[in-house]
Amino acid sequence: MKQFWKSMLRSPSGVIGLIILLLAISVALFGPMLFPNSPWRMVQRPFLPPFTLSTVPLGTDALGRDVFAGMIFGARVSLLVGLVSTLVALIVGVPIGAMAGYFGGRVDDALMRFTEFFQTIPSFALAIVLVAILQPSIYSIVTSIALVSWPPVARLVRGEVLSLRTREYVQAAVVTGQSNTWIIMREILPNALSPVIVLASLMVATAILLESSLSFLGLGDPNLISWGYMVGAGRTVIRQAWWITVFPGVAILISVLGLNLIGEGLNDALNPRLSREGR
Amino acid sequence: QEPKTGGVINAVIQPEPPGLMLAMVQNGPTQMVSGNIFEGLLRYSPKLEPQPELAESWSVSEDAKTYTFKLRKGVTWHDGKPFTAADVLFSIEMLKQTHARARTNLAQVDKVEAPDDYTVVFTLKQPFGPFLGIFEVGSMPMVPKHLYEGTDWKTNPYNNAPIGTGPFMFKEWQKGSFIRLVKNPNYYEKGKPYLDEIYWQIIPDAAARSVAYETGKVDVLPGGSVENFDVPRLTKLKDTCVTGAGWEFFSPLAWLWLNNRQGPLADKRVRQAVMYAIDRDFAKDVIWNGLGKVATGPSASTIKYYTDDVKKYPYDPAKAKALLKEAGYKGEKIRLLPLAYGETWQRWGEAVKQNLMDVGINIETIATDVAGGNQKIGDWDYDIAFTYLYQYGDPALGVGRNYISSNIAKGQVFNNVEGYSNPEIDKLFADGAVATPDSKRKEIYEKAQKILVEDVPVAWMLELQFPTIMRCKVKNLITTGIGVNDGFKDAWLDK
Amino acid sequence: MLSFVAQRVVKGVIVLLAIVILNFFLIRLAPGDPAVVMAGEAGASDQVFVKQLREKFGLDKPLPEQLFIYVKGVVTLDLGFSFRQQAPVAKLIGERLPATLLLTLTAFAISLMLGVLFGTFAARFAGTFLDTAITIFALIFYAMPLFWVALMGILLFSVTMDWLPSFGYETVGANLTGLAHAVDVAKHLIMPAMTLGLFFMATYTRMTRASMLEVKRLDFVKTARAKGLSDAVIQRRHVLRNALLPVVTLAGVHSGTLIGGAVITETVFAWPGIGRLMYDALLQRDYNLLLGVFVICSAMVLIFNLITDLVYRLVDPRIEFAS
Amino acid sequence: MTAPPAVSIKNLRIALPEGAERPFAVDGVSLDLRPGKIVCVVGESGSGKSMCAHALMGLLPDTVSIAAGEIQFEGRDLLKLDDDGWRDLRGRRFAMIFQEPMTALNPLMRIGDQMAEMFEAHGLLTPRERRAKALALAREVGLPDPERIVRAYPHQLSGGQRQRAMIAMALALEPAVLVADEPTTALDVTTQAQILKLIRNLQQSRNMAVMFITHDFGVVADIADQVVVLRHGKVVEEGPAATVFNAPQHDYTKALLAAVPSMDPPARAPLDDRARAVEVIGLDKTYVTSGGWFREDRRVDAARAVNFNILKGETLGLVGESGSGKSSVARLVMRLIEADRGTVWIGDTELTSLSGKALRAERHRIQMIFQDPFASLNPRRKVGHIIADGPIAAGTDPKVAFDRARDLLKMVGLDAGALERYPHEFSGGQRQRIGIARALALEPEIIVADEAVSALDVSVQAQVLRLLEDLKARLGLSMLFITHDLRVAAQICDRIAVMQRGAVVELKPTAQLFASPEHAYTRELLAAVPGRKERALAD
Ligand SMILES: Nc1ncnc2c1ncn2[C@@H]1O[C@H](COP(=O)(O)OP(=O)(O)OP(=O)(O)O)[C@@H](O)[C@H]1O
Ligand SMILES: Nc1ncnc2c1ncn2[C@@H]1O[C@H](COP(=O)(O)OP(=O)(O)OP(=O)(O)O)[C@@H](O)[C@H]1O
Ligand SMILES: [Mg+2]
Ligand SMILES: [Mg+2]
Repeated sequence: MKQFWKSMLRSPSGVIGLIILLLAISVALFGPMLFPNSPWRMVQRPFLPPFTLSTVPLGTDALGRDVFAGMIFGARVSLLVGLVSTLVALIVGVPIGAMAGYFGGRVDDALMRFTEFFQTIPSFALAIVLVAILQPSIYSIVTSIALVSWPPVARLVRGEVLSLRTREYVQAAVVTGQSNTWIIMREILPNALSPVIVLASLMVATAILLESSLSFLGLGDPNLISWGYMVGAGRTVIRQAWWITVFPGVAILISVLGLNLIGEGLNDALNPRLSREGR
Repeated sequence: QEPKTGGVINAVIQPEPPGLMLAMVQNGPTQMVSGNIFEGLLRYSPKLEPQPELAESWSVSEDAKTYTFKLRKGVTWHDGKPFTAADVLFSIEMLKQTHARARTNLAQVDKVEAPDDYTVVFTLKQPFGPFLGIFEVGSMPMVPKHLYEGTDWKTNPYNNAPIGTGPFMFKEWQKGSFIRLVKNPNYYEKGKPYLDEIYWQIIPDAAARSVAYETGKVDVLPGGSVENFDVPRLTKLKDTCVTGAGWEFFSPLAWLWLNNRQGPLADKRVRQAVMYAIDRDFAKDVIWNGLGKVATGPSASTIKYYTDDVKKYPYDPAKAKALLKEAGYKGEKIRLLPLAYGETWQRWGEAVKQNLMDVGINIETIATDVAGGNQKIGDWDYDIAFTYLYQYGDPALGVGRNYISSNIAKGQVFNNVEGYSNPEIDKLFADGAVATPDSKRKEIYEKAQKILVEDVPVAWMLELQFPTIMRCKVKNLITTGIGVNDGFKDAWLDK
Repeated sequence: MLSFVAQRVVKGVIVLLAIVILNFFLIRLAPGDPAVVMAGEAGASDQVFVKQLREKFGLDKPLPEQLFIYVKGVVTLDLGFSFRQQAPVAKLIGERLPATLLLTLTAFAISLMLGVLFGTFAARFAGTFLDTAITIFALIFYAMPLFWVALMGILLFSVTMDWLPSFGYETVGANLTGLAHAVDVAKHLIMPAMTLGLFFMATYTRMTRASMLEVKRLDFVKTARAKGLSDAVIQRRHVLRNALLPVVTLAGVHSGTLIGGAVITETVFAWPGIGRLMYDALLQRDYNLLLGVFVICSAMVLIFNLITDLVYRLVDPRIEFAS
Repeated sequence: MTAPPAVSIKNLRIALPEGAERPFAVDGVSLDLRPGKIVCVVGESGSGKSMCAHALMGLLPDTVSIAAGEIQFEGRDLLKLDDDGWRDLRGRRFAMIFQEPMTALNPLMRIGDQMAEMFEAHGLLTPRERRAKALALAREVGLPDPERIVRAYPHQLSGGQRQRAMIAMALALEPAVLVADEPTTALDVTTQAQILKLIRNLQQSRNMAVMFITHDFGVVADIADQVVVLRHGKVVEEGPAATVFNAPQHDYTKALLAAVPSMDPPARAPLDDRARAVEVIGLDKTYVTSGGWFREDRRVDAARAVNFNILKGETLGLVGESGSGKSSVARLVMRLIEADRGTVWIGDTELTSLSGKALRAERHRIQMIFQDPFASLNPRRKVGHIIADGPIAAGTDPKVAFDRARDLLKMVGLDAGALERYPHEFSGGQRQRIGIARALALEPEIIVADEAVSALDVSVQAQVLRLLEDLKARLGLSMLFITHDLRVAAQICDRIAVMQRGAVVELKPTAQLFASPEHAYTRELLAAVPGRKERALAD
């Protein structure tokens, strides 16, 4: 573990990514305490450009609400939606994919046909239907996004496992009588991790944006502000007030960039061929 | 200026109509396109005075129970068959089954007869004040009898290629792209229409619609096609003309359903507090970009018998708080249902929520899409809900329906959804519809407005205005109270 | 091989039917009633009218009966009748299919080609400025909402420079034929296809890069170098090919969603495709139409999953499928 | 020795990353390769032979760097070469046969294509000619059924076949300098002889300079012009083959030579009364690989009615031609692949009838040492885990398991630091020993050893063999010992089975087999054992 952190901290991308993520998370956690004003309150004249008033540094939106406050409060929901739904998608997708790929045959068949159930409906549509059924709330949104995001994970993992399970070191583990779970967890998955990390770090962005599409349709959690919501809400006034979409958009971009950098760092740190490289 | 003949106009249609057979599909875009293919017996001036269309002239009997229409001669359907009184009779029969509003409108009609090919006589059960207001093309389009009689209307092939008597003929419809209408060369008004073709472009995204206008790809943006926030910018473009006219007949009025049945809102004082709490001028100025008008009561100011001599509800949070206190409101949760019709409505929902929270009303916004919202409203499963409805020119047609108790029924999304029940109002609207003469009606409706405004069964917000944006070279587009819906008949292009 | 395909097709049909049934209930679970939606649009919502509509669409029948009728239809390849548009679902979908396929396939090709290309470059120059630039470039198009990118494209290329049309599938009313028509369509296609393609590109870029970096360290790459192969060939033939598996998986997943996947792009560019059709059907609870689109999408996904599995064997001969 | 050296390595010093066994893989190594001469590099496993070879090709791992020295070739210092310069040399002028062919071959490319690439890399020939050439090469290195085998993927070949594919590639362009890193470890003696002849011929006709790394003193005796002995990264002795053999100077060299096993089987007590440990009855296995839509399937009979048994405490040798099915039989016995027919008994358990949990529960009784050590080690797991995982899975306390892993590593001659390292940080022979340690960790009743000592220098080999003998004696361990090294077989096996094309053609007690081989193939094998003449000389 110590070694892992050491190599993680040695990769510049990993460090930058970690810093970004930590920043974002601390904003999400502590920001609302520092800015107790509700982001929904109309505080100034609408469409106030950024950097004109120090009380609303990033300007106001179409209703005169503080964009900066929105950014601070939005971090919480966006990161929550992005990270949690990705995490859930991984928790569901990785084992299913791994089992399908490892056991093959009937198990594969059953699991993959099951996956296809979720895969076949266009994910956006499925998310809408699910949110509509479950009633919009932050929980149902996270659930729905996770439910539509796991099939690609499962298929990806399965593909990798299909290829890895024939490797000789897996056979060597079989020979020593290790359990299937152990083999999957220790012998196969670590070697399949790199694409999963990439996919996961991208999925966070998808989730954040899916949430924004949902709120665009009126299916977001209307009582919570999020970056995605802000981007969507500013969409119609892009040409009058670029700042309403651009600031939250950049926040999303930077978070996603941070996560991807962490992914890179993680991949490097987990790759034994790199970890000892003297830089 | 002398009209010039020829030219093609590109207009925007949004959303894509589900069908063009006006007798069977009545949603907004259908009316907008098909209003130029089909015709009604009458049209209405911006002041909502009846004007001849397929009916050349009309007369009303002394007892106000018999209406005689003289039809125009020499009118033919697009397929060349003549239009006669038989078509009118058939249309009325058909519409009674397929057109909900027509059915209600015609409820007072005892019988319809055609003494000859060019005369139609309506006999009413009792005098019906607004009767002359129900003949506009959207409310009562004429259907070709020879193509529909004895067929299964639902699957009639002409539904997809409608045949009317109007100035334009249906030519082609590429789903998802455009609808193309061409000039009717045999139109009965000589010289009309002036235009050769109309393309209705289907562009689902509002921002893309304004770009299409900016880049010169379309010439006409009918009301509601672009986001309000874009209107000022587009208006400033060169060679651009804007008009708010053409919505007089519909007079869309926005309000909040307040569920009168249960919870704090059952208390009149709480409902009044809601009225005081909401900054409607803000909504008008910021959300609707200064377009429209703050509503004073159940009637839009363009509707007959409108009066503003009613109780006023200016933005007054203090008063709202006082009323709430008086009513003993203790912070019970109130569910607010915004309208999922796009950004403007969402913003409005947010602003109203903030207004109400500011006076201490504990609002929880419920998110749904349109269908889900309709379901909730229909099931009376809400506390406050946004809506906007057309008024159709006469309080008997578009206003009363929302307040009379006989219209309370589960499963519908408008009429009396709020559950307001007041025998006095029921009686006033019942009388108003059949009263004669006009002055009597005026008296009744003014009284009704006063009572309603005091009771606040719903919270009236704004008289909406949907400006039509077009190039200045498009002339005479809006000449009637129903606007673009039948506007291309007179329009011409100044090249 | 043949028997593997045959078995999968049979299973696919069964899965498809199951999916149809599942979807049938799923979309009916969502609150909202098509009759009420339509009544609302028509500006009239009296009970009689709503009841009429229900009867007309068979919505008054008990659910199992509706299901039975629907499934019976699907089995005979009849996708039913759209409530709202009053036309056979198959026809409605058929009208939109070419445009959708044109857009999504082009976008798919763009994303895959650019993605793999950029990914290869990023991997080859990992840690350099180029790598960072590619990463940021890819992520901008990925993490920025599609409509934003699309609108910026329109503002730049249609409004400011006036190079490309901003909406539609072809110039309406131009009545072009032959080559001129093809050029016209291509012009309309560029922006939507690029927007969509650049969006999907990020996944491939990142995946290719990570995967290649992984493979790059394996011993056989050393063998390839010992042969004196040029760097480009090593990257392409040895590293890339071995790194391709996850890319293939994702391409399979994406290609399966080609039909239904482009709602936002189709909306912003007024592209007359199925994504939009589905979206409207969804909002209007046009059950049959929605189910129809879902059925087609499902079939696509199943087909592409099968193809992916077949491609797996080509890409990695070590993979075996018990058939 | 008058010809100027083609390549001359001077004072080479290669630094290993931190955490490695020692700071420098090689330290101050100098050696000359002359045209038309073969330099054999021998020495302890892990002494830095492969490092030298890789340095010569400019292909050291990223984590390893050259600290000092130079490599002169045609008046240039290769260490100062840029990428393009190297690219031009590699393949055409310098070619290398890598030590571990499984991982050195691209798993997704057909063998033939990988061979043809050699020409392509240097823009030679048309694609069609390249293919023809690849086929010819496959034939030349003695690959069976060349037409089919060029279309096969690496994982479908036997260890020796892969090795031959590597050799064919390296020889394809008839380079000026050939670096062969233990090129014949997986080859049976007859094939080996054929390959050695091939290299010899080329070396003579093309005046090729060869650096030949090997542990097999028989081979050294047969082909070396010059011998270099390495130990701990330093050259301890160097000289003409005959001198080194006949008058070794350094103690280490002497020890090495003394450790070369003899061809005479020692006398062994008969084991008849022992219980049966393994019984294999009528094993059949045919590999069918789909040839695609249009081509015929490739079918290989890897086992045909194979019968044998192993008694408790007995070692059964399995020798035979490369590709004859030895590894396949091993896998069948291990139930890593399913037999088409036949049964395998372990003691009183019918292994072939078990599955799932029941099978897993029996696994610890029979362990395997894989032919390809590198491929059989998980690249992402530390050696400590690799060894301890089995016992831990079987319920041993992790701490105990790790302690035992440490002991085992010591027993096979690796220090405890190895626990914390990853497989790629070891030399070929070291990895092989890790594989052995892993198999022993579970204290099995039976070990299936597939070329288990082929990558070990004779002294370490002797140490490992002693260890196995000891376990045999103490715990009644039985072994199925697959080897191509008949000297080793002579020393360790109680009985030997000879395989050819999937069938066991002869099975006899060792002494008997060596004394009176019956089958023609057996006789051929025995005759081909390298180094016989030199050996006589040395004795
Ligand atoms: N997975 C496979 N698919 C197809 N053919 C295979 C496969 N594995 C091995 N073979 C073929 O089966 C034959 C026997 O292979 P095996 O590995 O058992 O040989 P071997 O006796 O161990 O040879 P060596 O001494 O070279 O290791 C070879 O001809 C080989 O090409
Ligand atoms: N990537 C690496 N990181 C750290 N140490 C390494 C690495 N590769 C090799 N070593 C170490 O370098 C030393 C020399 O290794 P090399 O492969 O040259 O040995 P060798 O003489 O070829 O042995 P063998 O005969 O076993 O193949 C060994 O001690 C080995 O553990
Ligand atoms: Mg070595
Ligand atoms: Mg073998």
